[in-house]
Amino acid sequence: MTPSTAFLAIALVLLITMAAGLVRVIIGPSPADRMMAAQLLGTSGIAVLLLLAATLGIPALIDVGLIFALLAAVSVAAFTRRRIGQDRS
Amino acid sequence: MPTLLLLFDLVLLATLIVLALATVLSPEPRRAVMLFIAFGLWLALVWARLRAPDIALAEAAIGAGMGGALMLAAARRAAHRDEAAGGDGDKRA
Amino acid sequence: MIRPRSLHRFMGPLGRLGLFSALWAVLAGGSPASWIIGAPTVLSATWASLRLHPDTGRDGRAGMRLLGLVRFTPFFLLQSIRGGLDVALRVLRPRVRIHPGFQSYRPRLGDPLARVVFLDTISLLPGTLSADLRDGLIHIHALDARDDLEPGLARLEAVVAALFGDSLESGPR
Amino acid sequence: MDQPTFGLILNLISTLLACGGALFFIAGTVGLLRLPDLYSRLHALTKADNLGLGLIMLAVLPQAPDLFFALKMLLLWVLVMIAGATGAHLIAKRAVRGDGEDIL
Repeated sequence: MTPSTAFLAIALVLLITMAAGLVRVIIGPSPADRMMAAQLLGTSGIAVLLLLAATLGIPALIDVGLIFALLAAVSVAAFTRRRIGQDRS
Repeated sequence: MPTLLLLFDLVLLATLIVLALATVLSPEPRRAVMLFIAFGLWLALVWARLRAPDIALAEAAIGAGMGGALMLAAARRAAHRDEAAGGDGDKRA
Repeated sequence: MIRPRSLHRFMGPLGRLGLFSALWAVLAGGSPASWIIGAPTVLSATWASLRLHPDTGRDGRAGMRLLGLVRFTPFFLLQSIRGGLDVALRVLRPRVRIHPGFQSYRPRLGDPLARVVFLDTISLLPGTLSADLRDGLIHIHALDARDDLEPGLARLEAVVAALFGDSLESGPR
Repeated sequence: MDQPTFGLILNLISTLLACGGALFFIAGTVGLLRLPDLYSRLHALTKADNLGLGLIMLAVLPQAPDLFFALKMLLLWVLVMIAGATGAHLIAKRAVRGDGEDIL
């Protein structure tokens, strides 16, 4: 078995894992749970992108992975931002 | 390998459609925004699979990232206004 | 008090410029043409970081130390592998074996940057998650709150202190 | 050791590492779905995922076309780790203080 076939199979497994993680986005219960699941999606997505980059032979896909990492950080920061004047710390 | 690739595409597409439906049909704005971010990530994966890293980049950065952050802020403000107006907040779900 | 001399200071303007340049080189893939955009970007990144975090460390104390990094990296990798295995084993057995709860710890690190690194690495240690830092007390969520977390945290704190050349004797703030 | 044998062993190691990475991702997702409260779920998220991504990255590393690509991958892992740990801390802090939970 060549590694690219194995990589594709593992990417498929990760995709199914991500789809299972989507259940947590949908059922919640709290918004923080949804945010967390979205973060998990980002991390697994980066892994899938890395595997695809190796399988399809497109190194540029890693730049998309960098954007995914940025996106996770920005959305978590936007999510946890407190209203001004609510908490002085 | 081709069979595996086909399976990969099928899972990718099926989940994309389910996500789109869940986003549109979600009654709660904040849940819809979360699902929209997830949808953007997923669509970026589809573009990556279609060998279009530049479009995947744009989709992830603008569609899911900036759009998602702005919509989060908007949903927060809308819910806040609802509450301030003495409405039932976003408990309509 | 005799302070350990920093081998490498990443906190001065020149150090930051070098760091951002290296970062750009890695991101752009080392093509010379990329520096047309890269040079202004690196310069403005240096300016922004000096503007946002002007503290270059009192007499260079906040500099990261190479020797500390050599000690920190393997420790960190080992702990992160242990953390992942620990949580995976807890989750994958038929009945989830956790007793979650909170504990608190008083950090002795004085340097703000070192504290941030400490908070982040706590989350990657097996069974612990830094939840809040308030009034100089870290609230830690533990997967098994019956364990005593104190020794592990103290060891981690010592390693982080060595990374920044910080002495733990300075006391809380 | 001749060239083909070396390549074969390298491929085997790559595959094993990737399988290990996938295992940790599965553990993270199972934790996310099974664990009872928010903080415990955060544990599963931060630890399992960072390790899983690290292993996958190590598996892909031998396929890297040049040194810059490998360095970029390492950088990506470090960034994800920092973002993950900080994000977990922020989410936990928000939950502990209970601010804004009703708004969003």
